[in-house]
Amino acid sequence: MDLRIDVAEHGDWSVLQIRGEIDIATAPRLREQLISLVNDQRYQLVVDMEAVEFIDSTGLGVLIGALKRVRAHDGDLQVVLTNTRILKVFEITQLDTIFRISPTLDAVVAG
Amino acid sequence: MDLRIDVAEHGDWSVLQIRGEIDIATAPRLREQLISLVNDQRYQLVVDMEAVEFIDSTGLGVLIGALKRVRAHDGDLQVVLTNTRILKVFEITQLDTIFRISPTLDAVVAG
Amino acid sequence: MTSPDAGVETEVELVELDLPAKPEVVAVARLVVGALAAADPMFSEDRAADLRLAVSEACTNAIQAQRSRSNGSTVIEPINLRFELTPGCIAVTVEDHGGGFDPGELTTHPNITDPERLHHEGGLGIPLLQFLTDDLEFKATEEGTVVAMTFLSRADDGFEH
Amino acid sequence: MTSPDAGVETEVELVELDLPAKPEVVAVARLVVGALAAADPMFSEDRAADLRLAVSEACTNAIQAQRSRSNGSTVIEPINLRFELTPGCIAVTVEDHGGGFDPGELTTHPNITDPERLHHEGGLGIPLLQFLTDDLEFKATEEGTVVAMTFLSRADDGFEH
Ligand SMILES: Nc1ncnc2c1ncn2[C@@H]1O[C@H](COP(=O)(O)OP(=O)(O)O)[C@@H](O)[C@H]1O
Ligand SMILES: Nc1ncnc2c1ncn2[C@@H]1O[C@H](COP(=O)(O)OP(=O)(O)O)[C@@H](O)[C@H]1O
Repeated sequence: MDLRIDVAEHGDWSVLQIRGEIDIATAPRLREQLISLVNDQRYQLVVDMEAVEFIDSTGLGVLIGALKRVRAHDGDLQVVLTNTRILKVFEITQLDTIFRISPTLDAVVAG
Repeated sequence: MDLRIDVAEHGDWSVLQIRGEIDIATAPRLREQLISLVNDQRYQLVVDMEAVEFIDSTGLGVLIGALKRVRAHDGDLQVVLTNTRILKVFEITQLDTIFRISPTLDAVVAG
Repeated sequence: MTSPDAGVETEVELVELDLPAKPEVVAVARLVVGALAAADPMFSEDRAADLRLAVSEACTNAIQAQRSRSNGSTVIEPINLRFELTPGCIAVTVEDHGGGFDPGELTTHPNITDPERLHHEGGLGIPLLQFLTDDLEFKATEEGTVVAMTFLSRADDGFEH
Repeated sequence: MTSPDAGVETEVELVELDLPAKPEVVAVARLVVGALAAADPMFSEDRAADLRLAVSEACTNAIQAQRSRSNGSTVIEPINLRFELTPGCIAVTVEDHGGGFDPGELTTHPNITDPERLHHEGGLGIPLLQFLTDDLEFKATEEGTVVAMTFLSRADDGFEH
């Protein structure tokens, strides 16, 4: 039932490491965190989902909203993810076509 | 909901390594396993509970029954256990006074 | 959910769960359906994950409907979940008193690859339900909606229907 | 179970769970009460483990009573669990239709250190319930028993009362 979010800077990128479950109960905290980064003019975001155990459409909606916000500033939001069960949720919803998903943080930072 | 039981021989001792939860659903399997060892004339038993995640009075009852059986043949049943939550169940029921509980299998085998 | 000494219980097993319409309980609903699926050896862990996701979506919609409807009122009615268990099949209903909706009249969002789609954070739940279930029905009640979902255990990972 | 935007819900939160009287469902009951306790930040993980254990004991007794009573019959009634949640306090009732018993007339087993005690595998459940709960009541109903248990979140590990 817990969601933990840690933010770190990697070069130009702000990396959100997320642990736990993203659903209607916890998504508001993720949304606030993402909005506050955009308000701090951080427009290059990486959401590291390697430690995410569950996400549903409420969580996906938060990611879509954040992508819209950073794109408005010519930024980007990329996802680090290898867990096949979570990847499947991106695939069913075809969000794997609008988010760039990488297997490691290094792969994102290296471009 | 799973219970896994592995049996190995360590010198004079038959060691049951138990993984999972011991309750009314799974205790019958543990009881059968213990009875079958006694039927095979294995009267020196160690129940390794390091990987047990839950036990309630149904599980404790099975251990009491097995202790009775091996004692009838001058045998013994000892427990390997360090998990404080499981230890607490032995303490509340005072079963820590009738079972010898050791922190490691080596401590049991060494006597 | 089969026990070696059963035999008498050939009928459907029924589990019912009433939860307050609060975001925090969706995790409880997921846990329950996950445990029920895990108890049926015909359901794989991947298929159990499908059930957790679908139940999460249905409960989220039920809670949102109920909370938005009861705006201002002090009493929020519970949501009711029913699980009917037969080997290889789990039927779940999620009932709310949230006023109902017409599933035929849903806003169609732009295609996912259309940049316009980014303006809509919602609308992913029902498509997910359609994908994850073997049968999906929305039934209007006097007070709200019953979402009836049927899940078959599938050998495959759910991508092939 | 408190949500930032709650406020309207000052009354008790109620969760209800009906389960078939089968050994396999006790794990589901444990999961639910564990999740409910985990959702109240006042309950420690150790105290949540107390609730899981107590609910397991109460459900085991309910299922045993119901199954032994329904011997031969084809329909086994469900058992009903209710959880009343207020911050720092969880009240749980487990109701069965197992015919009831007189808690004042329980067999007293020999003391645990008495070698005779080994002849009895049972009788540990109710003492555990007494230890783990802050209040425990057995209420006879027409058909069976309601076990009402109250759990307070405690700072300590439960050994000090
Ligand atoms: N149980 C329900 N009660 C009332 N309206 C519902 C219910 N379920 C779905 N809806 C309506 O259908 C719409 C689409 O649902 P969904 O695809 O899950 O996306 P989202 O909930 O993110 O909007 C919702 O916005 C809501 O208007
Ligand atoms: N819900 C119940 N319905 C009928 N009898 C019960 C119930 N709960 C407890 N009992 C009776 O009380 C006895 C003692 O219970 P308990 O201390 O849990 O030990 P055990 O269940 O191992 O015998 C049981 O054997 C049973 O006869």
